[in-house]
Amino acid sequence: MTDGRESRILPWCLPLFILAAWWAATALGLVSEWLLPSPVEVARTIFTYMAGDHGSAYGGRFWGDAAASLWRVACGYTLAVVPGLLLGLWSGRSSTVSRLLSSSINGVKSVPGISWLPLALIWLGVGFMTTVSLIALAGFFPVYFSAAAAAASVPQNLINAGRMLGYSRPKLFTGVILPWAMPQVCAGLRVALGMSFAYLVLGELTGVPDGLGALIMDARMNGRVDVLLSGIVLIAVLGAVCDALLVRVLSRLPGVVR
Amino acid sequence: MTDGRESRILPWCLPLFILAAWWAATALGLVSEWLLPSPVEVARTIFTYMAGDHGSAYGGRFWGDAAASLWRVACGYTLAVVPGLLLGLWSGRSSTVSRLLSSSINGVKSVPGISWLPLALIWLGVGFMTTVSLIALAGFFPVYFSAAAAAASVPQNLINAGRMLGYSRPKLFTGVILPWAMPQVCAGLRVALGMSFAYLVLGELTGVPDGLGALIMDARMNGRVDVLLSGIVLIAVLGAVCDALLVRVLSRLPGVVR
Amino acid sequence: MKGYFICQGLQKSYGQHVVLPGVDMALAQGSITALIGASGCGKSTFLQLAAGFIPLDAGSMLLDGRPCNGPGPGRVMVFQEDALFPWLNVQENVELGLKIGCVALELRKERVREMLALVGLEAWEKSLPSALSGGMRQRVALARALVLRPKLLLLDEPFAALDAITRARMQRLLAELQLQTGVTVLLVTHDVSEACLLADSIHLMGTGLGIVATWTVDVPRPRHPDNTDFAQMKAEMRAQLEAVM
Amino acid sequence: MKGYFICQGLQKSYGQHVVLPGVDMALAQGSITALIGASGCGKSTFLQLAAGFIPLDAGSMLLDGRPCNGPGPGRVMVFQEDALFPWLNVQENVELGLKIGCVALELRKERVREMLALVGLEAWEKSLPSALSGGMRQRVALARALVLRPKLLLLDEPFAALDAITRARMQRLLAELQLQTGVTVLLVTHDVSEACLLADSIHLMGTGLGIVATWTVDVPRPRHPDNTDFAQMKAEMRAQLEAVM
Amino acid sequence: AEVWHVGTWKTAQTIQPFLYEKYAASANPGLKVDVHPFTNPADQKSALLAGSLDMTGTTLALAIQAASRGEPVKLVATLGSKCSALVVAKDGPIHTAADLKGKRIAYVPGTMHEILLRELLQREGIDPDRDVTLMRIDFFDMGTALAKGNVDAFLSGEPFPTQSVMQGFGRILAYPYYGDSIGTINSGMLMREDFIKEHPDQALRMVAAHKAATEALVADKKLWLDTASGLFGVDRGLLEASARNIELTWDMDDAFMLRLAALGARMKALGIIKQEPDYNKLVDRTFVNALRTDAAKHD
Ligand SMILES: Nc1ncnc2c1ncn2[C@@H]1O[C@H](COP(=O)(O)OP(=O)(O)OP(=O)(O)O)[C@@H](O)[C@H]1O
Ligand SMILES: Nc1ncnc2c1ncn2[C@@H]1O[C@H](COP(=O)(O)OP(=O)(O)OP(=O)(O)O)[C@@H](O)[C@H]1O
Ligand SMILES: [Mg+2]
Ligand SMILES: [Mg+2]
Repeated sequence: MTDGRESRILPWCLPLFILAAWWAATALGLVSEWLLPSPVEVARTIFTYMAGDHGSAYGGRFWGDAAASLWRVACGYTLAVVPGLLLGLWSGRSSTVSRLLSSSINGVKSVPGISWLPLALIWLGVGFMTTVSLIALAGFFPVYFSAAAAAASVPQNLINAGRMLGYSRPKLFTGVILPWAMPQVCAGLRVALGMSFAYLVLGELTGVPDGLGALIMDARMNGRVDVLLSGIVLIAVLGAVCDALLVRVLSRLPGVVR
Repeated sequence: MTDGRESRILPWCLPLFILAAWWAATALGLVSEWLLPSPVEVARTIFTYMAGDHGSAYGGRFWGDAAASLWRVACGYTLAVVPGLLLGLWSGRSSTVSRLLSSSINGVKSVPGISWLPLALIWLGVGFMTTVSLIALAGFFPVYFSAAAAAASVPQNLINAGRMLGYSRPKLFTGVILPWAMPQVCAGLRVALGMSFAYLVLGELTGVPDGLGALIMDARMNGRVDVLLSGIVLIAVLGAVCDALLVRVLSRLPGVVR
Repeated sequence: MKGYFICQGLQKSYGQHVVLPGVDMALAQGSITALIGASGCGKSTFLQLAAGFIPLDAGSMLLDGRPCNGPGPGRVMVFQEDALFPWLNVQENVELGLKIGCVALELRKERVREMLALVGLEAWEKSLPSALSGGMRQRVALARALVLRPKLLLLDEPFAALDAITRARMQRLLAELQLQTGVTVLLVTHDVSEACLLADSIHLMGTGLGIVATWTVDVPRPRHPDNTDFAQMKAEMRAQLEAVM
Repeated sequence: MKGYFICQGLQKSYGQHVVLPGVDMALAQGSITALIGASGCGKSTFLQLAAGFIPLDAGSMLLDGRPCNGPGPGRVMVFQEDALFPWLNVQENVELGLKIGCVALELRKERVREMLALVGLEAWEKSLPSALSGGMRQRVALARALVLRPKLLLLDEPFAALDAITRARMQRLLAELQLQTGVTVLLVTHDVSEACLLADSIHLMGTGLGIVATWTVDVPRPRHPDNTDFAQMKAEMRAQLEAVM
Repeated sequence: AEVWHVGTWKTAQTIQPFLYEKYAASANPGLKVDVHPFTNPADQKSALLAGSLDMTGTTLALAIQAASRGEPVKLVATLGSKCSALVVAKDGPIHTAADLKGKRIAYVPGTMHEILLRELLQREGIDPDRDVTLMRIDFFDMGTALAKGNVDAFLSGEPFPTQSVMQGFGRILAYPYYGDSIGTINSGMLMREDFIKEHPDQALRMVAAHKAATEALVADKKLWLDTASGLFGVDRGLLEASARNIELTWDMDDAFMLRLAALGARMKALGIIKQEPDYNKLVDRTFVNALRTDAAKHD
């Protein structure tokens, strides 16, 4: 009993301690407001940003920004997942495909994502396209590698069992390989979603008027540390919520619960 | 035999094809020079950058840039690895520590790395400190999670065997838990190194006079797409070389080869 | 040769390494045949050839008088590790082959229920394989094979992973099911007691040599594991096994 | 009670679930004692108590007249899965216990070499466990245990994962080693034949009941697995096992 | 030996810090100047306050913004003036400022160009936050964005407006400066309050170097353009063409003070700052005054 309670309290100790230290540091004037605004100030900014009226600088912008960001993430994520899944499963089952792709994909993978930004700006222009392609690029790799590894790991006996029960070769893909790969693919999909949010901010670094990444960059250029911190908190929360939703959706797919 | 040769040739087909297409597109004037310079041009730029004399704009800058970047990566990586390893192994073996840290670490993890950049600029200024802390932050998570997972997965029988053979509790850590965790920790270390290079570019985005990330920013500012591409190629190569070196070093550590 | 399932001159090599040099075997309809042999001698390879999972280098196979190639629902296999689909529940696993074979819904539900009753798992229809014990999973695998009413049942060390008591129960179950369905069974095992307990005839395979010895067991079933008639035969088999190793 | 290793009233529960209700056992010096019982009856738990890996709820243990608690090199265990350190080679694995025990370099090299010769692995000194077969790994685990010259050797189904032939070899090896070193052995197994083949006395454990029956085997060693003297005893054991399941 | 950390942009109009080492070497033996390149004034100010920089170029608009928030910064010299231009697509539909309504315009927050853009739009009766879409784009990406049609107009500093004209996709719609009240003032040099307090001597030498570099470049236009083209790898012809719209400065006279105050008043009217700062506190003229009288004495 006590153990159960302890296990519920413990995880909150450190965050609460940090929050208290933060609050104390600002309340006692140990750090100046423009370096680190007080938690109360940040909370107020978040409130204004979410529920304030449209008169003030950031008032009520949240819903529009969140919608814009989520739409970009959704598009980029889809563009990452579909080819990542198809190519991954395919190269997991065919050593020709896997050899054909390996060096190219590993080469592209070892380029730090952010250095694509300037190229994307030149080739695709600023805004939606660039953001979406950066997200797609970043999300592709976890999906591809997890799908390839999973597809390559299907036990030969399961394949044999499928053939014995009458599956044709194409049907083996949907009947045996895909369901087998699901748990690992799901893990890859979650990692890819995290990546998508990371690259969202990158894609919104420049040339988009709305979105949470744009908020953070606006705050950076206007020196509003409270807005900056609000943006960070909100994007982390949004990312966590999306992850939770993804987990829920994935857990309903056939093949995940075993 | 033929299969062996094929397997050596196949991985190069796609890259060579892309290179050829790139070359053809520029040679035939299908894309303008300022959108995509020819591969020959890029190769020449790389050569100038590496071996050119110091008179020209980028001539011979490579070695200084690479040294600066590598030093930053080395420092940040060390700062990521040491606490990541210690905290990870500890929280893998103690549910109290793991519970204490879990919510904080997951919270920080769900903040996209790049949104720390403006905060780091404000708190730490530009250059070394910011770059190093971004790298350290990014590299921490893969090391921490892999170490924690590995330490938590030590089979009880191995622990029992260690105790039976006479290990004291502290000695169990270095004698059983750490060697057991090595392969997974190595995987984490490699992921962390990749992350480090990605965040290197981020840290050198602004206010840094040298480094490969700074080169990319300079190129961007001056619209030199050839320099941009050179920078991307070189940073990918540098990352791959460091990864190969890391793999070599790690493969000599006790506990890795099994 | 005479028999229900006939192999003639089955050859299989991996690269330079000859696993089966040309194996002949004939199984009588409704019999249980055991195949024993040292680890790595080619028992599984033989079974996979028979099931059509890997192509023959040379030789021919006849099932019920007709040549057979490639996998098909006439010959089904139960693997050493169960090879159930972990994402399908017991009922779905057993049903899958019928579904692929386009058996009508009503009929296949009926047959699945029947078969699950036979292996004593009516109550576990909706469970996933992960919720079952090793022995229960093996029974599901058996049910999945038998529900297809195969002509030939191929068993690859199906009880090796089980503890002694569950193993004895499964052996009894196999004998009963064989009696009820009259299926022809080829059983690979490394346990000479198991072979004596279940089989009508026993073939011993030597590494790279094919079948090197054959015994016929005439004891009526149900047999008892400690039946003294077996002692002599077992000793012979053990000696032969050591000899060809 | 008399004996070399004596347990009195060993009790162990997990939460509400009583695994061992109070077990008494006495092992004669230099004897092999087998412990059989259904899966989950508490055999491994008993062995882990004896090895000192988990704390007692109640009861006491005497080894060679002295009470013992916690793990120590006097009582060593060979686990069902080998539990070798995969990052150490054969020689290092066997040497580790002596190294921790601060045995001088010369002496311990000597003893390791001797022990590896005894289990027939001199040629594999430098191999990692991953390069060995299951039977070879089990032999290393045995060597690692015996090199410490323990007073009590605890074996937890050490041969369950092996195929029949390797298993028979390992059983013979154990009997030989026991003869040479005179160690006192407690062997957990679920195979009644194995118990008859190796043990001087056999205890049967019932789930939640502790020891429910004991047999003494007076047949001189080396024994033969199909020895007809055992048939009666085995039948009794099987009946008892079914009864308490 | 001393090391100065100075921040600036890599553009011709903000080139002086790159030449400090050359022109201050005689007065500061063994001097090393670390020049940190930036792309926006906010990062420069962050770096200055965090202590990475001793002095940094900044826009006057950002200096006023920072001071109005009470951040401890001091303007110690000017850096340049003019250099803004409003560019639209060459064959596009925008012919007067009024046509900008409903269009997408690229800008960099915290620059003078932003203030000028807001002022221009307001004069045309266009609400900058509602009637147009302001897109935050780094100034060196603006040309590409315009050429690709991602934006309809941009307001930035040279040489990018000239470049877009020379490359054939842009057209200069206006050089949107204020009238006499504010004039063409654009950028200045910023220091931390505590740095000046602790190192008044070094601060003076830094401003002196700034003055020396500025005067040398103003006196010799060829030297200026050659240096800029060599340092930044920019086409010489382009620099020459854009040089008309650039002025390098260092001094802060009384007229400058009035213009700065006028700028601050406009910024408040535009809603960019909540309250005007104390300009006498923001601007520290002791160094320029000392250097000016110095020069007078020598004359
Ligand atoms: N795909 C393969 N490629 C190459 N060699 C193979 C392949 N499959 C099996 N072999 C070889 O064929 C031989 C026979 O293997 P097989 O699996 O049939 O043995 P087995 O009699 O079933 O042994 P066990 O009792 O251990 O299951 C072995 O030497 C093995 O190494
Ligand atoms: N750490 C534990 N926590 C809770 N219950 C446990 C734990 N370890 C064992 N048990 C329970 O104790 C009982 C006995 O387990 P034990 O492993 O001793 O059985 P066993 O006789 O060795 O079985 P097997 O033959 O399958 O190895 C089982 O019911 C098991 O569920
Ligand atoms: Mg086999
Ligand atoms: Mg057990």
